[in-house]
Amino acid sequence: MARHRGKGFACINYPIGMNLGGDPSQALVHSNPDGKFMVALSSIDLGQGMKSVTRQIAAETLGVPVADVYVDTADSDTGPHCMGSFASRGTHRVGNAVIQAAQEARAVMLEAAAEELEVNAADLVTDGKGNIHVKGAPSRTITVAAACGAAQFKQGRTVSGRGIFLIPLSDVDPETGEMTPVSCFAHAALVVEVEVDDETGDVAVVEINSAYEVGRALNPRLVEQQLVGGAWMGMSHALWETTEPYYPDRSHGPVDFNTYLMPGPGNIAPHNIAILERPAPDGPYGGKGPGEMCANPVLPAVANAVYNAVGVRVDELPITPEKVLRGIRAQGGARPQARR
Amino acid sequence: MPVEMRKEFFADERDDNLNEIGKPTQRQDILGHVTGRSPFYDDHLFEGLLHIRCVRSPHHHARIRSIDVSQAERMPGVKRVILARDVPHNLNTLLSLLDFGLDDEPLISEKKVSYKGEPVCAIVAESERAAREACAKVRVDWEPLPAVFDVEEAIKPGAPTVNETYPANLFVYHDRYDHQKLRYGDVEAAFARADHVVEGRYQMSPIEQAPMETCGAIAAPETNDRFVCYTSTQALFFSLGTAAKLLDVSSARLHFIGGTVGGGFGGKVDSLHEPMAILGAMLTGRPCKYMFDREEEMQVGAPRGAERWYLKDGVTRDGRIVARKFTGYFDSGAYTRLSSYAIIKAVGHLPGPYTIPNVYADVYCVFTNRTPATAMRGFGITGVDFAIETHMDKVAEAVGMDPIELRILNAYRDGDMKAHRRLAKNTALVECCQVAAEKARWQISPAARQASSLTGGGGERAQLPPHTVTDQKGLVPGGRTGGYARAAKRKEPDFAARPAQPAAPMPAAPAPQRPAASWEAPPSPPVPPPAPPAPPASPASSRGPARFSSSISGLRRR
Amino acid sequence: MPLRVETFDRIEDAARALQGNRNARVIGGGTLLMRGVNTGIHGFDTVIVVRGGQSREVHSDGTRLEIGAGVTMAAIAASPELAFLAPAARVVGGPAVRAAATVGGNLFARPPFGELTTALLALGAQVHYVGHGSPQPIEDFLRERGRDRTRIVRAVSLPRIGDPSAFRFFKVTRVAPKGAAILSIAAHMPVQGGRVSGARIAVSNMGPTPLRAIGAERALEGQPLNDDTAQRAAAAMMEGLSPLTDELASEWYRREVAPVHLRRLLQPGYGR
Amino acid sequence: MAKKPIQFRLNGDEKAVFSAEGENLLDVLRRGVGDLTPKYGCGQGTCGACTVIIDGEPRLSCITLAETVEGKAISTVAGLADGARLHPLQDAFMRHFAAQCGYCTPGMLMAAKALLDRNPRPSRDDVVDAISGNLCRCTGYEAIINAILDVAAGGSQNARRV
Repeated sequence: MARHRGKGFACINYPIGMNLGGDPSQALVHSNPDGKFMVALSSIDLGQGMKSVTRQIAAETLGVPVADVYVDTADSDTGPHCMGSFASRGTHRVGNAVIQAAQEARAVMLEAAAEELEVNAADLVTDGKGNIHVKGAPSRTITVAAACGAAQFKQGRTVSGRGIFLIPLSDVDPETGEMTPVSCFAHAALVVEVEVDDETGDVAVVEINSAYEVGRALNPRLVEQQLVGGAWMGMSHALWETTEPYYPDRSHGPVDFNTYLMPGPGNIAPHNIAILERPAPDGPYGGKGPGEMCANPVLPAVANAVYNAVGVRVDELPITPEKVLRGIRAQGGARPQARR
Repeated sequence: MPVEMRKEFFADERDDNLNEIGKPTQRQDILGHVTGRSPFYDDHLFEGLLHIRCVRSPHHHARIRSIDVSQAERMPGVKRVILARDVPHNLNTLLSLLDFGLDDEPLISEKKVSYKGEPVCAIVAESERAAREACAKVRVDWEPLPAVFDVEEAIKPGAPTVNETYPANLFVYHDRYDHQKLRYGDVEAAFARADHVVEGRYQMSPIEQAPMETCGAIAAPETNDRFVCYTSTQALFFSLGTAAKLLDVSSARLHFIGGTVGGGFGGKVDSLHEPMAILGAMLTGRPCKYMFDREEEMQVGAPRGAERWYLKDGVTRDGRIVARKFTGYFDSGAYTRLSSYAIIKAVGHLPGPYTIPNVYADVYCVFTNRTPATAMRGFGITGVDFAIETHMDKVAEAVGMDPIELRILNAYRDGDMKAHRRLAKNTALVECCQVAAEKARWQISPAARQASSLTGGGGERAQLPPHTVTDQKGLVPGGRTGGYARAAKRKEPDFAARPAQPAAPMPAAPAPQRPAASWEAPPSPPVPPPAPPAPPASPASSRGPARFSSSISGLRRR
Repeated sequence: MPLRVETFDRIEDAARALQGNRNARVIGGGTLLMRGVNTGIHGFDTVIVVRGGQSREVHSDGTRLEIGAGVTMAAIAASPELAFLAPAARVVGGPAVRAAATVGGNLFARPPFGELTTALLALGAQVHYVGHGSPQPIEDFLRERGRDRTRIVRAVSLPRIGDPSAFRFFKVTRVAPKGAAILSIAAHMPVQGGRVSGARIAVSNMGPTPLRAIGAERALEGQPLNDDTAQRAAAAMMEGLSPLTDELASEWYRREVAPVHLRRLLQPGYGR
Repeated sequence: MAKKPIQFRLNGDEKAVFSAEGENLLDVLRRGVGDLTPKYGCGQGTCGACTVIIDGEPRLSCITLAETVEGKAISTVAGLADGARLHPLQDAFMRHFAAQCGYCTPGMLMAAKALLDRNPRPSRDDVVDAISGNLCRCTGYEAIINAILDVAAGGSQNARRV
């Protein structure tokens, strides 16, 4: 009996947003009279952090502290239309809609401040801490609260904004497949190290080293959540998961979590992540959606690592111990490939 | 899990001095999560809540001779039995909201079932237990039919028809072909010139999204003659629009509330629960909950469908891939849901993040007698990426190259022409390869280490192929007239109602050093697609009133 | 039929109720039975509850141990007296399942479950019923398990084992640390004068109940325990066994790897 | 189908409710008492989202017959915080970003509490075992393990950096 180590590599790119576009999202932003802001969306927070990332985007664009902004999702009576939370479109599409809405609200806020300070709105800047002042003259200042209060009670202005982001639908050519699928791509590359038991076909993931390019990590902790959890899911897809273990035979479909297999907390491996940021020209502050692409490279990297360890190519997912063992048997034993 | 921010890459393309962006701010919703108070859809209590359960097909494929609900109706606690005839507009396809594809799936089936678990009747009862017990008393007279489970078997002549809307078990693209094509250059000529040809077959398994919260919705009559619906949907207005259409009710009478969802991963877009719960509320006047239990979530709820891919690469001795050919089969299960769209996305993704001068693909959306497939994290891409990246290793072996160096050599770079005929920009594959290799202590050559996404692209690599071979393979007879489909009414896209093209979207963020926002411009000159004759304007459709994109018809037409 | 729940203060009354109703089931910790109750697909119409649960007592008379049917997996795993059984009790579900799951319930667990029962089979346990009658060897109990449902199990008893290291247990799972079993193996190999005497090896998921691996037992009997005899026992293991095909593994896979795991379990260095 | 009265203590308060025939504790807590913190994830005892603590032991409320908790003491996440002050586990889950969708979090917290109540200085393996019956589809578990270890260490020495 022997356990064999192997390393496998894979790299991918991933299209951000619904393919071909045609998937609008809207946002509404308004302030209370004391300069605290609400963002209304109909987008969904599934755990990916939609409320949180749009909150940061709104605060950044408005020029106010994040604590002064709250995001409300998702009520069809108050939140304007959004296509939904899928296709890695949330950050990109909704984020852009929030920027547009926040820019509009910010412009009103600055006009209100300008009127109070008796200056030109174009000369005003925000300090991100709740103050607005004249560029180059920090002493000529007014708080966001005072500006918004003045707008509401003295000037009769609505410190609010509407935003929409739409990439118009692209056609697909039936003959050649010519199309404009999306406007930006995220990237990833990773190395998976596995250990394969050549008598049972068991595969254990030992370590993952990865590099993910996400445009901009709008919130590094939320990005990390996606990348760590996504890689776990990729590992799960590679080695464990199936609703039809004998596909295309339809029998023995799992109906519970005892038989629908996913790696448990005892199966996880250290995952060392590097985050690269090449801002997307049309992404909100350059951000691309990291939520989907993070799982994809793990599947082939595991397959390649298994091959590197024992010389067996399993081209059908999931790479179960049975498939690995059959491969080892078919070639008369493990055939470890070049160490890397 | 140490995370390092590699700020040295692309530093001159970023302004890192922002107030809130880039900060590790706590999640807005975290306090609710750790106190258990985050309001998921099922955390809304209603007095007098009724529960809906469905009677489901035990067969993979069967005709329904009759349904006898008399015993079930008399069971204690049963308030209402819902059959197909109770659904006002009982045929839908999810992407009809984008005007893509034909309505092919009932909410409750009446004549035939095409997958195990397909609902044929719903029971509304005072408790979940009462609904379950009544379901067991519904007597269905089934006539089992031959079933087909393998994608390549399903498209052979003589295979049982799974989906009556698409009798050949293939979705029809552009009213013209039984698959989606990608044609770029001349792969056969390139194979003939290549030093090695590497072939492979890859199979992706069906996978359950497995959110910890199962799919569900609670609907209740609301004041003002409306219905409120608390839902686990991933797409609030998608579900609202689908409900409005199936129930033939104004979208203004529906008030959807959601947004806090216990995981989705693509499994909560199918909008099966919202219309059923609202229908229950309409028929009983009481709040109704319809949710999948875990067994339904796993075997009735749509998975990420299986995919089968055949790949063939032509490669030169020095590792340059000169041609790549794909044949792909998406197992859509019994109905279309989103598989047709996943294929368009996959085709737009081919041949992966590499610059290859000749690319060809035929990708088929196949109907089989299994649970319909839908979206999942990595939708349309995960399966083919598995195929591509496993195949890349085989190519590396064939030419005796290090697998990472092979990728870097073939990686797409800024300015390269892609197979979907748009120029690449904002690429970063090379850098990701380099950093991953470095972190894993995987030695690569100095040339590979020095490569960059910013250089080496464009120029000749920006050119379209001098000649692209096209063909009429898979032409659907009578496609233009709708003869391919047995749908009673074919709806031509309503060009007259097409909205004006919106203005270019606004620049995204006020970062001064960023180039002006734009997406990929088509190259010039593009390969002219054959111009279809202008369709006749058609009268208003028979669809429900809630269509948000009245005629975004590009997908169907051309 | 709508479900009924009948609660009794005295187990004897519960036993009488069970005897009078073939469609009744006694609930232990509920970890197996409640799934059926929840879905309404149960094949029974009455759930019998013994108030306060069944006996949670462990008795020892020097030669035999008696474990009450209500003793939980968590209690076994925590008991110094039952330490030799802990490797089987610890791998039944996660902590919340182990806190509920009982010895009595585990005896009725269907594949792929029933680790403790597999261990009890290797240890030659006897099954004791409430009220009348003599205890039944666990083999007989398992053979009749699906048919005779009219008696309540009160306890199981087993001979005290002289050398705890003579008992070894291993569960093969794909999910760690809690996963359903590909198979589990329990081996009791008392050694006298350097040779195995009275070997009992039980394995799960090779049929509708845990079964003894007679071929392996025979190969070990009277032999010293070493790599060579472990190998031979492994080679003879599958005699008479018919592995199951299920969601977790195919018949082929179980047949191929069961001997590998048995050999590893029997090898002198196991666990070290 | 007569309903049966049951009494138990929930987070220190006496509760008396009627349960329907065969009703499980999860439904009684959620619908009967209005404690919505335990979640339905499977109804099969296989996911842990409904984990509560009964008389000091972690239990799955979806496979606990309601009438068997008569007279027992039940704890849920609703009683975890001390007034407005969060329990150290809640605080650690926040600091470690150990929740994403938040649906498994209540069960996960109760499983962790049951561990720390009887073993205040668990090893990483102990923590892994303690949450082994609680599935999370979002995080990949690492942040959760680290959050629990962080509390066990009374600080952050024992936790891996996340």
